[in-house]
Amino acid sequence: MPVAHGHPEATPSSENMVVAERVYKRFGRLPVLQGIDLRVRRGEVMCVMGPSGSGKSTFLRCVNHLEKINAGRLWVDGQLMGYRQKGGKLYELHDREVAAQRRNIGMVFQNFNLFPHMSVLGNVVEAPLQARGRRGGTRSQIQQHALELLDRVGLANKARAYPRQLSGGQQQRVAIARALAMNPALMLFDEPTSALDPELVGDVLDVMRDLASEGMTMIVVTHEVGFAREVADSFVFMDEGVVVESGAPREVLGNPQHERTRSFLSKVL
Amino acid sequence: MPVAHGHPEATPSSENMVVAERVYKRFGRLPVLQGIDLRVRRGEVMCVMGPSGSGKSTFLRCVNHLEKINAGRLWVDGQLMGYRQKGGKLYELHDREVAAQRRNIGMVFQNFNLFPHMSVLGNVVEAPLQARGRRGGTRSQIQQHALELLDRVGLANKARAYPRQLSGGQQQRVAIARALAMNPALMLFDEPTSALDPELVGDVLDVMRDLASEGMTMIVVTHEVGFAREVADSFVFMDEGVVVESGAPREVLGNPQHERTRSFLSKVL
Amino acid sequence: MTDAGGTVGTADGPPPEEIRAIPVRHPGRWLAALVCMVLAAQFVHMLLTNPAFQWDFMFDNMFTEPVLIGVRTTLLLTVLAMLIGIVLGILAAVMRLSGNPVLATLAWLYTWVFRAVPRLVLAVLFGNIAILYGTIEFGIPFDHYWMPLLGLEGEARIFGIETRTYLRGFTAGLLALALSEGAYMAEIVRAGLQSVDRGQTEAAQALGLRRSTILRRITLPQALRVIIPPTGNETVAMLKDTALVAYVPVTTELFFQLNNIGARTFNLFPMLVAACLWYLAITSLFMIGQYFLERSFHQGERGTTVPTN
Amino acid sequence: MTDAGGTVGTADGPPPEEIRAIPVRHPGRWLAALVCMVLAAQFVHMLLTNPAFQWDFMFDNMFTEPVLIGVRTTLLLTVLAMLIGIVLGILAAVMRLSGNPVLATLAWLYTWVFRAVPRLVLAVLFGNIAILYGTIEFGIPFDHYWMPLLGLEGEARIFGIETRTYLRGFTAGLLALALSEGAYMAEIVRAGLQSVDRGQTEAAQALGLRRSTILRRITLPQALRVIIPPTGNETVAMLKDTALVAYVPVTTELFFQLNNIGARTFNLFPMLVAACLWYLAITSLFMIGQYFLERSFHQGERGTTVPTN
Amino acid sequence: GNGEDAEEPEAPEVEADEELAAMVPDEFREAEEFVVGVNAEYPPGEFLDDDQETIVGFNVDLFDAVADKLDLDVRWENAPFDNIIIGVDSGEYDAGVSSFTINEDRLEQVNMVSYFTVGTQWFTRSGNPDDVDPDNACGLNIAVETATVQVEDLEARSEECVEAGEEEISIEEFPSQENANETVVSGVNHAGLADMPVVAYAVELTDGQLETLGEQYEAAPYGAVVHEDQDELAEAIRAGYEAIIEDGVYDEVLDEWDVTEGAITEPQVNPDLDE
Ligand SMILES: Nc1ncnc2c1ncn2[C@@H]1O[C@H](COP(=O)(O)OP(=O)(O)OP(=O)(O)O)[C@@H](O)[C@H]1O
Ligand SMILES: Nc1ncnc2c1ncn2[C@@H]1O[C@H](COP(=O)(O)OP(=O)(O)OP(=O)(O)O)[C@@H](O)[C@H]1O
Ligand SMILES: [Mg+2]
Ligand SMILES: [Mg+2]
Repeated sequence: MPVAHGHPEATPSSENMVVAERVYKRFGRLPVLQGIDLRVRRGEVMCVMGPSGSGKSTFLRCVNHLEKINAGRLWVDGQLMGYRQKGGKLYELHDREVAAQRRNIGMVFQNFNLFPHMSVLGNVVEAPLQARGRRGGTRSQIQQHALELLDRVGLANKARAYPRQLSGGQQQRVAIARALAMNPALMLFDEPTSALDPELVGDVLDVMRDLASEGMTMIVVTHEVGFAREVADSFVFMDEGVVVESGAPREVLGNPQHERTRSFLSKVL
Repeated sequence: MPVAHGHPEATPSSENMVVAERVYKRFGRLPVLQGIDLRVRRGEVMCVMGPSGSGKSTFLRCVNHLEKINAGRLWVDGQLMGYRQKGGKLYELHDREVAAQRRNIGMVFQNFNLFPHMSVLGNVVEAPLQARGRRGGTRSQIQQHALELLDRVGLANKARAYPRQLSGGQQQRVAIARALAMNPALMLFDEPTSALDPELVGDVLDVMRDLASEGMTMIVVTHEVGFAREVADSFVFMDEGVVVESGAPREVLGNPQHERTRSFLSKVL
Repeated sequence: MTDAGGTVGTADGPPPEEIRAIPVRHPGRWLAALVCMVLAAQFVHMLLTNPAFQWDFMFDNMFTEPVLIGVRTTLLLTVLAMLIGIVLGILAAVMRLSGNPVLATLAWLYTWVFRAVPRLVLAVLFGNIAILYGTIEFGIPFDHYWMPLLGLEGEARIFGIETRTYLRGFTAGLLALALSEGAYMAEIVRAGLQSVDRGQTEAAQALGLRRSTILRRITLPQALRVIIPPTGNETVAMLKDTALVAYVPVTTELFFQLNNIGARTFNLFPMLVAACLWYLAITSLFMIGQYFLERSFHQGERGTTVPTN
Repeated sequence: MTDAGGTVGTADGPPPEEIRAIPVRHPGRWLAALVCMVLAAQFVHMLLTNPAFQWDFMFDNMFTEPVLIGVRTTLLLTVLAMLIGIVLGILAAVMRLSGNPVLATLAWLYTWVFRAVPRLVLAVLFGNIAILYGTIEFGIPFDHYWMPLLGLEGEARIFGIETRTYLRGFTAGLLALALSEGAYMAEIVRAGLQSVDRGQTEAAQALGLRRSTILRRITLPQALRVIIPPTGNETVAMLKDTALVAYVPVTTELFFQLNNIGARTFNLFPMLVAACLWYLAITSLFMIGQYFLERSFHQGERGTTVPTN
Repeated sequence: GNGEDAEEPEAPEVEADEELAAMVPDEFREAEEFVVGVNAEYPPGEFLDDDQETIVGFNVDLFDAVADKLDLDVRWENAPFDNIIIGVDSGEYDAGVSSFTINEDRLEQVNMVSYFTVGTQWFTRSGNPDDVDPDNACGLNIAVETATVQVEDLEARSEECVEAGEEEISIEEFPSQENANETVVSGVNHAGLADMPVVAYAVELTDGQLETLGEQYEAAPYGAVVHEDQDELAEAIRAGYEAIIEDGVYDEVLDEWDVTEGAITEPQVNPDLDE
């Protein structure tokens, strides 16, 4: 797989779902992302690994514009995230437009972030109901879809429960159903299984595998080496805000080129 | 290992750190623990596994009296937790006495529960400083000890940071250091590594291994099969509020007798 | 140690008897409670036997028609002023947190000025607005200055409201109270919004919800848990501050009416007690409402209580 | 699909130029801001040109010695009443959440009664406590009833305080305000404590901290984030409510002094403005204090802002 | 009174009269001071001097003279109007002197000693821009202090208006006289009415913003208030007023404050108002 270097004038080709070009991100003085170049093709499942603090979560948050990047460019589905480029100048997008872009991207957080004041079903139908004007679908259709999603993650019987009545594992599964409810074109997973019981990890990975086979593009930050090996089309190892090594999962996992990758993987495997 | 059945008149022998006798716990109408009988010897490391909702966390919370059990008895270090038995009657202990009992037990939560308004060091020294009158030790000694503990979990350089400035993995390690700060006789871990980066899991398990070799008694709810196999002296599989199977880790993990254990382990391994 | 496995077992047979432990005794607490109760009993006893209260006179006068009209006015003013105040407060709080410096400054100025100015003064001001502006006029501002500069004559005003006619009485009083309340509510709503974990906003953003929707559906409902109790305070305080509209003047107001009876007859004390009883009754009403509101918003929340052991 | 790996790369060379995007325009917002600013400008212009204000007269009278003494009394009363009120409020809130039904009921009764009774009435009552009790006496209660039953004569009272001598003036006014404030603070503190995640209490309990320590070190400090803004409100409201001690009477009080100048000279309006200016100044002082307090308690917190995009 | 200030009249010196002093009940004679409640916001009857402490006014000077006669050491305590009656009731104050008009209802609650009469006077903005006629005020907004005799006066007039088929008078009641004055100055209300001396003083001090309207009418007595159980004290105070009327101090005071129209000759305890 060829590694693409600085190509500031490149436009995102239609075969790529995500294109990151030299993405920099600082928090105050702390540099967190230091020039990420990365492409995710349509239907591709990309797994990201890396030590704590390497910027994996931050990168995902940049992809759906929860964080504004400081330099570089980020396209999702051919659209520049958060900006409109016109005559060499960048214009911030209106709240409405950013929201529309984000609706195309589902995200599952490390710490769930379920809405505690809504039932499980309420959590899942919230976004589709709010966007109903644009997408159509009656309330009961949306609910039906939500119940199907809950069934898929094994929680159909918990639709009326409130998040706090669920165990950690159950909460994370609701979060996944919620993210899927908008039928996004791209899914971002930030350690989706780290809070799940091992028994249920398999179920969730099955759901994700299904998604992949239905053509869903996914970026998955995970330390499930098994999943990466089986499901991922590409594998990225990050450290200190840069992509250290990337390629087909079997190659990188089986024969890491970099010292840092090697030492990390030796502890994980 | 012989399985001990209902022995209501038994007194806790001094070789046992934890003795649970037919412990029942309900939440409202929902039965969560349905008669747990269990002994943990001094210096023993017990690993507990089980599907989500099986009552593992609830059992740990009963051990240090965060939840009051509905029936049965629970001794830690020879003391009945939360009660004083006198003439066939149970008297609730005073807040002060319960606190003293708990100081003997360290607990690491599934979701960290660090104090967000205190620095990392502040989190670790809080309990020892508050108990100073009883245990002695100057403020600087306590701080010194806290810094050593932070060093042990690889976070000496984060002593002045606030919890929110840490990644999830770092937060959990602080929580472990905090629980160790009171030099407890018993440590309860509720999925201590589930939020840790795989790279760091090893370090933490090393710390726990050290603790074990220093004679620390531990109950560890975990899905790290490797850890259970290597470090645990005994292994318990729970489901639906009862102990389904128990014994030496290698035996249970290698050759589970019960159908439920088998199906669970097949997914985990 | 590695050879010492634990002894575990699964229970069978009927469960052992339920634990019914004798609770910890807190003699100090009970003593304090006893003292409080004796004090309260003595107080009630004094109320009933003290001639200063003149219960007959009080009951004769506390349900007369003007007083009942006063109750209505007071209730109406309280509810309306609070409603307008809450809307203003949400607006100001959102402006304050919007990150937009102009809006934030405006909201801050509003909060600053309207919290500092006493309601009494606002009532006097709004009752005497004519002292400041004879008419409130709509048009292009500062016409007296720029029209002559352009060589124009006359006034660039489109229409005017004779303040003396419209901005008086109930309306003026309501406006004074509502504007003041808005400034207080702004602080309360701000605290409420700030108490909601940022993860909630982020999750909502990630779902593609718009800013206004997030506020309406995610942050405000969760903030309510924190907003409701101080708002209850504000409502109870407002109930009694409506008495200040006497300075506008609005005289069909509860406290004014009762006080008036007292001043006319030199029998003030029983009328003050009557006012307290009315206020107690209305406050109880509000507190019941607050209880149900709080309960409905605590649904699904993981609240805290002071640890009981 | 399995054969289509991603294309990734590591950047080298200098970083690309910083993103400096043109922000979204919000013409509606700007218009609203403009309207507000024009209104404010007109208001200030009116202030300066309207003869009703009589600025000279105002400045001549707003810094006289009695007024300055009034400022001191008002400040002192506000600060002391708030301090006592906060302590009472914490006590009542903890009692309310203690799970002990007797304590909870007592706290609830206190909140109920003292929020409902207007401060004016409390001030009158505490100024005229003699109307209720001639002396406050300590001894065995209800002696008039049970002593005769036991065939005893006399009174079972140990010592008494002549209320008229001790409970008057400043002390009486302070007590009235503080007791009232305590009831309001109870609700605020309760909301604050309830906003702290229960996990915090559990973690502290698991560490073997005692109930009182948990309150002092863990829950209260985290509750402060939610408690401070409404307490700021209460302080600002109290600042102006100190005017009610005139009913005790305490006459060395700011508003009373200014009002009196107005009454004497038939020039009330400028004196009301003077009161506003004084209150604005003191409120600003409080707001600065609040700002720093809030900042220090937000340390390490993960607060929310209304999403800016 | 106040020493240096030349603006306000000085209170005359009065010697104690032992015979009168003997009429005062022991509890007051033995007390260190005789506390009188006053609402010092009603010039020239009673108000605060420039120093914001000393309470001055003709009611004050008159009672000071009475107290001197009775050999009582008066401490004036400034309090809101409402509070004075409660204070007298509770024993906080030994008496209340604050331009209290005597009426039947009040006599049921307290003892009142008459010592002065005041008429009602109308006033409006200078030049009477709204052409207010006190005898035909139908449909106008009239400002008045609450709980004064003038409220009843206006209520009667308003009823007449209604009977005559005209619009009723909009009676704007204010918690204090200065608030009422303020609204007449600002033009919010068309006119106001109050006790004569108060109006005269207001017209003088508002620099020509206000003017009187017509003549004063319908005199009502002012009374000093004491507790309903203190008949002896009331009698002593009555005798005190009588004594200062006899020795001319009374006229001297009224003269200095320029309110001689209200002088009476025969102070009474709880006078019969129907006379
Ligand atoms: N809002 C923020 N403000 C300041 N620093 C931040 C913020 N968010 C993240 N950081 C810092 O950025 C760095 C990268 O954080 P990030 O959460 O992206 O790491 P990560 O790779 O996801 O780690 P983990 O595996 O522990 O989740 C860390 O050093 C973190 O402390
Ligand atoms: N405070 C509570 N109130 C009501 N039900 C509760 C409460 N705490 C736990 N439960 C319920 O008790 C059951 C056991 O919960 P527990 O947290 O002990 O399970 P667990 O084995 O730790 O699961 P996990 O692996 O998901 O953490 C669950 O069904 C849960 O919903
Ligand atoms: Mg992360
Ligand atoms: Mg658990």
